[in-house]
Amino acid sequence: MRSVLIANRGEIAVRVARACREQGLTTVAVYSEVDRDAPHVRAADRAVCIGPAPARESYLRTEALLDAARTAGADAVHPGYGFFSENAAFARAVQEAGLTWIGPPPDAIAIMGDKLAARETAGRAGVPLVPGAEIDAGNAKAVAAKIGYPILVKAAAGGGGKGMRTVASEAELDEALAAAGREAASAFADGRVYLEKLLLRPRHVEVQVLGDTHGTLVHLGERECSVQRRHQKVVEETPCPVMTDALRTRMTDAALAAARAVNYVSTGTVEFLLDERGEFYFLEMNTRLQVEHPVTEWVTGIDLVHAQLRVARGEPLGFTQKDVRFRGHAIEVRLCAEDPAASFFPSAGPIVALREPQGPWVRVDSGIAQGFTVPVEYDPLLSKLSAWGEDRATAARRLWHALRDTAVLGPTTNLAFLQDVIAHEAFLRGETHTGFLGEHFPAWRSGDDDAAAVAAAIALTRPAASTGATTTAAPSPFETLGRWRLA
Amino acid sequence: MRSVLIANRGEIAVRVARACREQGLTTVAVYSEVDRDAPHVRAADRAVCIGPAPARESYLRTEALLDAARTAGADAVHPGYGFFSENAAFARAVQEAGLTWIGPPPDAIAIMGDKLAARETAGRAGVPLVPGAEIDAGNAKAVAAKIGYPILVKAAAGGGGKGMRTVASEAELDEALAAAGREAASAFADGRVYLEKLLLRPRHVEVQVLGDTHGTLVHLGERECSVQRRHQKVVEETPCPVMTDALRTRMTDAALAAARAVNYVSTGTVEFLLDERGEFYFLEMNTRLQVEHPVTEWVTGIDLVHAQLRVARGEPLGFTQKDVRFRGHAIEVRLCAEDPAASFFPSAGPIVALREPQGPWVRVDSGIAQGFTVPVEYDPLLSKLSAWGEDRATAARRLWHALRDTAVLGPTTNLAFLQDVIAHEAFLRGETHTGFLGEHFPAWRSGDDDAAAVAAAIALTRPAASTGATTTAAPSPFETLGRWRLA
Amino acid sequence: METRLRIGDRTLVVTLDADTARVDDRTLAVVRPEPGPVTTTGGWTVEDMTVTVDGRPRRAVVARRSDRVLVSLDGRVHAFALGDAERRAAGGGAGSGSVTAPMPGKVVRVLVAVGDVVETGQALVVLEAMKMETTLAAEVAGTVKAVHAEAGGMVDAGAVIVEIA
Amino acid sequence: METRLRIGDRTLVVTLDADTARVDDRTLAVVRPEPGPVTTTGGWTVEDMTVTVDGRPRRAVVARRSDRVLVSLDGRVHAFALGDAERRAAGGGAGSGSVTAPMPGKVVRVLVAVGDVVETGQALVVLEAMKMETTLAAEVAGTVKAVHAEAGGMVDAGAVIVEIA
Repeated sequence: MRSVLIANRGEIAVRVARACREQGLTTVAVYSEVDRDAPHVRAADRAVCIGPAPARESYLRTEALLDAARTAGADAVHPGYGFFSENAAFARAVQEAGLTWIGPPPDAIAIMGDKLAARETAGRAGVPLVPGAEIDAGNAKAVAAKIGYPILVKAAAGGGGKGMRTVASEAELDEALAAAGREAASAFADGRVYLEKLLLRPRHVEVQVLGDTHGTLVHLGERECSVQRRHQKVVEETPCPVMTDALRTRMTDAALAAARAVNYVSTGTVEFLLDERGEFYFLEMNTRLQVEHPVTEWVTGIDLVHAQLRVARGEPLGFTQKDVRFRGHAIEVRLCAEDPAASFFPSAGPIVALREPQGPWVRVDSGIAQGFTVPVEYDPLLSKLSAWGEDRATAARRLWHALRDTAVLGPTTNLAFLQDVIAHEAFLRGETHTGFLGEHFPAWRSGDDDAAAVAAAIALTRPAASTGATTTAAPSPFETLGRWRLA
Repeated sequence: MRSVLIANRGEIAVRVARACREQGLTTVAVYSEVDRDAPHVRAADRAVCIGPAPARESYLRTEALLDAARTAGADAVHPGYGFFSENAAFARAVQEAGLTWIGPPPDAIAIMGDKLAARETAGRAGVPLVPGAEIDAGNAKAVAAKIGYPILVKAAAGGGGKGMRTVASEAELDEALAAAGREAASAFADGRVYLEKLLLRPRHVEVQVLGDTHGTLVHLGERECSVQRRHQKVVEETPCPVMTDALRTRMTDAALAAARAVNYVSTGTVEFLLDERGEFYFLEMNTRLQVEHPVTEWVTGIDLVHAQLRVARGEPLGFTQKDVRFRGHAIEVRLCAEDPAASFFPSAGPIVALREPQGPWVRVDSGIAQGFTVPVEYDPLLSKLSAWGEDRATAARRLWHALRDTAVLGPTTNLAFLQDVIAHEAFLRGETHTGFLGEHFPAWRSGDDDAAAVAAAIALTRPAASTGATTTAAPSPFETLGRWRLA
Repeated sequence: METRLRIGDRTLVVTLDADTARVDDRTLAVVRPEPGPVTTTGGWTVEDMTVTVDGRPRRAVVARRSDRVLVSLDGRVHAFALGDAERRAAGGGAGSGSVTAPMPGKVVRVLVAVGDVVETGQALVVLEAMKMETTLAAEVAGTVKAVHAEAGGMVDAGAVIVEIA
Repeated sequence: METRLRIGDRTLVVTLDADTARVDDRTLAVVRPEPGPVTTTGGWTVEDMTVTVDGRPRRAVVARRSDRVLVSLDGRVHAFALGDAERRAAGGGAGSGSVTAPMPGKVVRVLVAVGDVVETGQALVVLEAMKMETTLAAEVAGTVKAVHAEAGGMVDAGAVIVEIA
């Protein structure tokens, strides 16, 4: 393995490129026409344009990706997350092209990628399941009634909250089925959906597993990702604030059993819902690197992408379960181009200004740069900000300050919302569940009148002397404000 | 303790401000007239101008600092490193003004700050000493002859390589004594010097200690800082590549004995020279936070500034020696405004462009910003870049790539030199000693003709279309290059 | 001189003097910043400024365009518009009968037709943007006068999609 | 068009064409970058550019002033000057009898006087800058014709301190 094609974009493509170069591997970026100037292109040694902006015409075109690998001389493919990362057919196509697939075995992807087969497999391995069932044309209402409302409509091929809908009563079922099906078809080219019982106030807790091709399979502890909006994770952390040693043993045992049931290799995540009584239920297994992997890296000191590369080369992990040690607490937030004060409507357009935080135990996984135009075609995730601390309170405070040091001008982002979420007293008490945002932030506003007044004063203030910058444009009202005029 | 005045500038003042705010403390920055726009001013909640550029008229004026504390309502003072950090009189003045001194007891500073008293104290505590002696007017040659050349002239009040000179033979002694005395007088207001035997090819290895006011005193392992130029550390790492468990036990025991001999509290560093036979000798004790403290923070997960604040408030450390665990390897380099191709002559002036690296396990402690003018009056240290890895090779490669991601345009820096140092095969083999740079980099040049050709092509290339930026200045030759002219 | 700045649905009246700023009835002491690097990108001019307000240095990133200013302060963005421009921009905003696309996207479904009587909050159009479906709802009750979208089509940001009167 | 760029003591002859650059006798394929943000600071114009050279995207930060260009590429700065400007700047450089202060500093000691005969490498003046003492040495052998510094005084960057002929 000498050259890795990274079949992705944004922050994860940058992060994978960094790991590759640290192992002496050259990297090949692929990009659509709107991503020509994207940071992930700059992070690579080679870059190949694979098509127009829509993902189906670029990042989701198998032939274009394999052609790019051939053209640029790549001998391995890393899928990142999203796009083709959980597509068994793509993984097989990569292998059939004679390239190394940096990920789990295609068969494991196929089984766990079909949510129904995954439930069955996990169930057979003794992992507790949420009550739920398949549906076919016509029996949805009957099945839903049997499970009992509220229920969840989920995409059979899904993940990441796409193609998922909550249904409180039968009246909402038809529209939810249609919407979830459409989203699933668009995101995964597979519109099948199924139903699941909706648990009340559960926590989303997941276990990171990592295996090599020599029979070693370990867990790297859990992550709690309960703070979600429409099944999109917003805040992730490890450890789970209510975790006990006994519960962790049971949950990680269950995760390893599920992974072993599909002969798992590479990085994977087994997701559970944890209810208020301490019972947990299998949700799904993500057969890829997870967006939120940095928090696990913070507390374990294990570089998950380095590990993926080693495993893909056929090397042993080099450590066993007893070598895995956990230290402190880490929290991550997802900075997205969306307006939390307007139903989280996605935003896009040029990044006019970007200031990213730095300092001890603060990590930025960024997929944007000043001057880059956030395209409308992809996920609104701009970057991930994470912080580590000796304890949860320190990590939360550190991350909060790092967010306050951040500036993104251009697209509207959830930056201020994220600050308010991780500073909320219920969050600081660790009282998180999947309905956390709906309960505590039903209608968020960035409501700081004092700051707005200060900002208004700053908006009209110009530096004391000329900056040497002039423009040929007609003077704007901000340049002709009486004595504040630019000298 | 509610508000901390940070009696320093540059990256360390920024780093201390971050730790303070994470503990809910407000911060007061002080600045000289040329530092008005410095990052450390922006990092604080309040800022007070304390005088003109020369340090003696600003950062080294006790009354100005205490006035600033009073004016801004600070009830504690953190000295950073350098300036007043090892000045017992200043520490006492802070305490007498009713403020909390965030540092070791003034008596410990006084004893360890006098290198002769420090040698005596360490010797009595059973710590091995380098052969050396005091001198007075007239007996220098005799004393030097008795110790045997080569010798080292050192400032009695010194630290950080200032007021220090190597003397190979008697012919050089007079000039070295004069130069060292002048530098010492200028830096520490105390021109006394003494002589020490110069060991051959020793490693500089130091032990971090940390104590509270409740009798707990622990070590946080060692750091190796052998890669030095004129006794200024350039690269620092932990662990020391040749450290063994037995040696670490002996060395840390010695360090704790030296610290205990002066009833040490807060952070301190006991420096040793380690010779090729594995024998080590006491060099000095630095009674402050060390520049290179981040590498210790990387491997121990202990925030040294947070610990200083807690200890200063009278709180117990909350952990003991057995709780201190070491993980992986960390390396730090010091980015300085100096020209390694021209005798490391210091550089200064405006930072025209600055791009700092980010990513997993990379840390930047920066004291500069684009547009800030590096003053000629202070240390050339601009920022510190450090990286952690599971092992030394990973840390070194990660840091090397981080340095390649960095851009500083304006003052000449040692950035490229640092890359070449940590990529040198002798460094990668861990074969470091205090003469490393003299041996391997006697006359460094950034000699990459291929890169220069590419850079030349880029220098004349302009973007494909107008950038929207225009200036009123006459067109420069770069704007009138035929078809490459800016549209 | 008095300037009216609109932010969201509020208007702030700001008067700047040599060393003070009055914002509505609050007076702030302001120390003007030193000039720093100025970045121009896509019609915007961006400055990092440290403005001392009431004795406290405030670090802000300020982006200006002809009729708008964005101020990032302590991790929050304050988006200001000068009077008229904002009123124009807000024409399709809160409480309006003109329902506009907040960003470019694909029309997934149109749920109403010309002549339909709609209630406030009623779903009108389903848009897909950045892989997420979002429903545009009526902000006023009334009768649909025009529909400028069809399923499968694309709409630009700010385009009026449905008109209600 | 041919441009001569001086870097250190070398001169590179660069010829740019629509999609190639010849540097001395080497030909590079160059894909011009998209325009990005432009920052102006203290007379410099700064651009982040991704220039594809021989198929490889190279990320550079380029700062331009009237007669100079600084290019940061892979963590190394290449400082170019256009012919004449560089020759002027280099007047007191390598092998010259005019010894100049490389940066502003304080004169600690003057070790020679007018009329002294000096050898190449002989110490002439001790300067203190950024807390460090540095010795300026003769780059040529000869006789000291003038000394423009005195102990305790300040010198500016580029100021001629000692002249040797």
